[in-house]
Amino acid sequence: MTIETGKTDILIIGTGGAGLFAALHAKQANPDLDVTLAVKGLVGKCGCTRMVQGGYNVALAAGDSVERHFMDTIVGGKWLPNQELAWRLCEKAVERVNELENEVGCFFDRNPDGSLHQKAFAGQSFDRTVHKSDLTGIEIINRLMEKVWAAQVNKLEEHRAIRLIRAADGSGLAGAMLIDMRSGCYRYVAAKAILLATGAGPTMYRYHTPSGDKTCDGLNMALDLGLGLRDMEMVQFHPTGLLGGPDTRMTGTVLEEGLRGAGGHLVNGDGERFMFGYHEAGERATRDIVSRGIYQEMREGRTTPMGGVYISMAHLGPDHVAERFPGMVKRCRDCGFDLAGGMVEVVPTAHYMMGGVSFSADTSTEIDGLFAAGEDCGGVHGANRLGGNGVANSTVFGGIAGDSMAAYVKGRKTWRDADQTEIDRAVAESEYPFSKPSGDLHGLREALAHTMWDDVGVMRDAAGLERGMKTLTGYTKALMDMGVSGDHRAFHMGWHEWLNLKSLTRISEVIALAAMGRENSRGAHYREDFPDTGALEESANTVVYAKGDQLELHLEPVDFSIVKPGESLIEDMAGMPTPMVAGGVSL
Amino acid sequence: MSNPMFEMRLYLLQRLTAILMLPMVIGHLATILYATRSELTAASILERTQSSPWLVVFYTAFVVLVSIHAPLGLRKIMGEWLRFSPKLANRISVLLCLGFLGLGLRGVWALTGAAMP
Amino acid sequence: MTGFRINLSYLAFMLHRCSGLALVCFLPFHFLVLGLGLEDAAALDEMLVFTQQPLVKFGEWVLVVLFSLHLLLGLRVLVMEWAPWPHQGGLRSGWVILAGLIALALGWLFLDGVIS
Amino acid sequence: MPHLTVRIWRGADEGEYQSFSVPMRENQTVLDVVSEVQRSQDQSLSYRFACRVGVCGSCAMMVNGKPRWTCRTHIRSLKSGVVTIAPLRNMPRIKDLVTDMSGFIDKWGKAGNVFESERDRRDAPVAVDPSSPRRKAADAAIECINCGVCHAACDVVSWNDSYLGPAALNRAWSLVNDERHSRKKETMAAAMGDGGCGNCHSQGNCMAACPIGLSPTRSIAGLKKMSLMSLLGGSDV
Ligand SMILES: Cc1cc2nc3c(=O)[nH]c(=O)nc-3n(C[C@H](O)[C@H](O)[C@H](O)COP(=O)(O)OP(=O)(O)OC[C@H]3O[C@@H](n4cnc5c(N)ncnc54)[C@H](O)[C@@H]3O)c2cc1C
Ligand code: HEM
Ligand code: SF4
Ligand code: F3S
Ligand code: FES
Repeated sequence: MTIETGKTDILIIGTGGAGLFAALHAKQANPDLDVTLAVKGLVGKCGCTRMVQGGYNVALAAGDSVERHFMDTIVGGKWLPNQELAWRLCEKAVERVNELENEVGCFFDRNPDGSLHQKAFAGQSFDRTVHKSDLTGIEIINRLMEKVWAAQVNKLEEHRAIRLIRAADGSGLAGAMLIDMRSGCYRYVAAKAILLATGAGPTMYRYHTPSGDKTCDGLNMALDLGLGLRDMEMVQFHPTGLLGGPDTRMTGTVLEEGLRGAGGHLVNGDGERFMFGYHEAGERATRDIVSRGIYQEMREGRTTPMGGVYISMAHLGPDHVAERFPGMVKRCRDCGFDLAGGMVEVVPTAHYMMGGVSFSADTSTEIDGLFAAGEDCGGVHGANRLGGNGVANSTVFGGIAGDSMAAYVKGRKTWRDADQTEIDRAVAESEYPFSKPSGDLHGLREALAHTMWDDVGVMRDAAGLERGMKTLTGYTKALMDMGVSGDHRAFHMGWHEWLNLKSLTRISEVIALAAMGRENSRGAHYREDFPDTGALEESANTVVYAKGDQLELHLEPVDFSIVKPGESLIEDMAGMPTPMVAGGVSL
Repeated sequence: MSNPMFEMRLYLLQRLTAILMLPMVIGHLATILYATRSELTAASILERTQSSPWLVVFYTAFVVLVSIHAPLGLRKIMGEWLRFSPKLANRISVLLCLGFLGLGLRGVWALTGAAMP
Repeated sequence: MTGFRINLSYLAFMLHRCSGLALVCFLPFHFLVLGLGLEDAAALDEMLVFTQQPLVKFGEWVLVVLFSLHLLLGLRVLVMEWAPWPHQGGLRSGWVILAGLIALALGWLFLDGVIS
Repeated sequence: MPHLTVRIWRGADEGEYQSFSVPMRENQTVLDVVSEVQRSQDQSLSYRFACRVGVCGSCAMMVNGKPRWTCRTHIRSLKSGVVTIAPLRNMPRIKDLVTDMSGFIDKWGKAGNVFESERDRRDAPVAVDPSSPRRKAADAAIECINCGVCHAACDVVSWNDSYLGPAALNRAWSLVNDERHSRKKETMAAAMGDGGCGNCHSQGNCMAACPIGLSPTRSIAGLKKMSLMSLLGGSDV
């Protein structure tokens, strides 16, 4: 197997908001730096930052404050966030949004007086979500792409990172192994600093929202390095994913939360509105509550023909709906559904992973030379991510990562020597599927998706989790008995799906293990056998490590470094919806 | 091109000539349609055309405009459909322009020569 | 015109370009014929007799139609380029049909004049 | 179950169509059909997608001779029992349905599409009247997902290698209408240069094909007018 090699000062893996911002900042800090982007798809045209609809949380307006944003984040995260990280998020978001507007060129929506328009988002005590209509991510990523192209950054497009390579002398990270997907060749890139920004993504669930290129590869690589993954049981479900049937990729894609905020009804298979049976706010309750309500209806069999529930908007007047939600109506129409005038089938859908790699506020990790930012990281959101805090997270910490890496490589003249056995191992592990008879990868992926949905999904209990864990171990074995067809490597999608499954099955086990470890219910994690929150003062984070083939779970107490349960930095209630829009308009 | 705006200027020149030709061509069309309804002989044409110095101006302008407009159009077509290099297309266009000018002015002279002082 | 080219604006472009091309081909002959008058009026007369032939008449008819078409479609392009757009979808597709109809009408006027 | 015949381009520049038979389903997009073939009939079939909901612009292909975003094109809407799928036009082919979009993206940059302003991250955003004509003009063009569908639909792009194309020029139009942008002159210079707006013959294919319903034709017309103004010296650009 020939391995192409290359060298760069800074290697950034992933080109979502985190990756692109890091590249930009590194180049700004020192234009002479050699910065390389490696990405599974095309630069900026993959990942989830582009898919952001709702917008970007930032305390800009008079009356709002960083303290308020911070308290909403802590209360929303059920006291599990790392407070230093959460503070950094809220504080830096202000600068970042100004940077996006003034330097990057995002043209956010305005109030009549010319200032940035900020809308209401669920679970927040202030209208603070900056947006560009309901396609905020496209604006952010397109403008970032333009800047990054102009900034003389090397691009390794359609390059999949498969392993982070340690230095031979154990002093830190030496580089990364990639597969050039177009040619099928292996490429080793030596780098003085590497950013992990692959955006995690809960795509192992039967219904999921993220982009198809996201398959938890980054988390898997971090585990291989011995890093801990924290809060992995925290998988956020969005209540209204489109349901189009089992064999269409449109299934699981998000129908915006604003539909419920605007007064949309959720109706079960028996034709009843059911949400008031679960919560007094009805359809306008928060994401986790509505998701559980729908899930319960589904479990009890009151489903639509395809097995979900209906969202119904028609009573608001089809014309009005079409005018207010043109994007959603057109999207549904393209897929064959009439959102404005009819009923559209929906299901809860896995949306975001709050958990991930443990990292510091300067984005460094425990491994010298490795930095991490964005959805790959855990700790910022705790048990729940507020709508609008996701893209803030990736852009804030992505930018910080660029600054930190530029500072880190300064004065480092040489590259670390790679541990050759690690490189060999990366190749051997990737070549493995060609040594096995080709198998039904899609069948395995479907089975995985069902198991995660049924046993490690919206509602969990010990029996289900145990069953799930057992099944998942079986899938890992099944995958190793299964290969891919053919002998060529160039743009072989089957091969990449095999590699995707390898990451997904392993991270699924991590989620299941963390979920078993958390014996209380917080935010996105709901244990039917432990429905209580537990004592907030005794809050702990789950952290999972890989020791050889085994996964190990640790519980680490939360450090309430800024504010303790029962205290607050603001006068009134944090985490409460603004009175104007109960339930908010959000994503 | 030495001047980065070269392409744009030619583009505008083509539009400008088109706009200027517009009323002329409408007049010309009207004349054709009128002519089909009357007996035409060389003598009658010449008689009419040679009686007005304004027509000299009119036809000269038209010939100049169309000699600019048409080769500019052809220049694009040569580039796009025949994939001629810009240089080649430019040269041929200039030749065409000169050719049209020569032939056209000769025709104008023939039609209106008597009106000239 | 396959697939993606099926729209009136593209048709207009093609008609405009082809009519322009045809006109250009005709232009030198037109100038030459006019130039004949310089040598002697008799040659011009001969030419005019020649133009009474049906085939030539047909050719002239084609030219009149193409001429009108080029003019009208050119006008459309100018309007699209220089006049404000009323709304997002201002391809002036209706103009294309109208231009075709007017060109044919003028062609009919011409034929009518010739035949009578 | 009724079946659908799909003919899919295999290979790169050299290659041929290969036929597959795929079960017809109630809800099925072109992307679903391609995925199904890849998953259950030929693992090595190459295609590209990411978001699957029409925001990333990486799934465009020629479908029955038309450039389209495949993730949002319902099979039913094609009204055709045989579906022919080929890689996107006007882009170099890599393998099967995958094209190299880098040239398209490079042109985006060549059109001067990089925002600059006098402010930086320490300043508050510029106050912009949302109802001003310029903001509205910028807004009308801004939601492009750079899918390349218009680029593929434009014949001038295939005839003239230097033509920047509808998507790049459409973005330039939103930039020159962005009152915060301080390098409008540079953006205009690119839009008026050799590969610029003067090459557009208003074919309108771009506009007819744009899945978002943007109007590059209109944007380019705007640039043409602005070019005239700036050459006459009367423009505020
Ligand atoms: C539909 C949807 C709507 C959302 N709406 C909002 C919202 O309104 N507000 C909000 O705040 N948040 C929202 N989010 C969440 C938000 O999008 C994410 O939190 C955030 O954008 C993640 O950014 P990132 O840079 O970490 O990762 P991403 O933007 O996801 O980028 C990950 C990158 O890594 C690449 N990659 C993955 N694996 C590899 C590999 N092995 N090798 C190389 N590259 C790899 C991917 O191709 C991609 O380029 C939404 C998410 C979705 C899915
Ligand atoms: C009033 C009369 C005319 C008008 C309004 C007019 C208008 C135009 C316009 C606007 C174009 C540019 C089209 C484009 O770039 O897409 C054009 C192109 C052209 N014109 Fe004319 N024109 C007129 C008369 C003529 C005449 C008399 C001739 C030839 C004898 C002619 C030949 C051409 C040619 C060959 C082209 C190039 C076509 C192309 O690039 O598609 N035009 N015309
Ligand atoms: S203008 Fe439309 S068709 Fe062209 S790239 Fe943008 S979104 Fe795609
Ligand atoms: S298709 Fe091409 S020619 Fe102009 S109007 Fe669109 S860019
Ligand atoms: S997959 Fe993203 S636009 Fe189609």
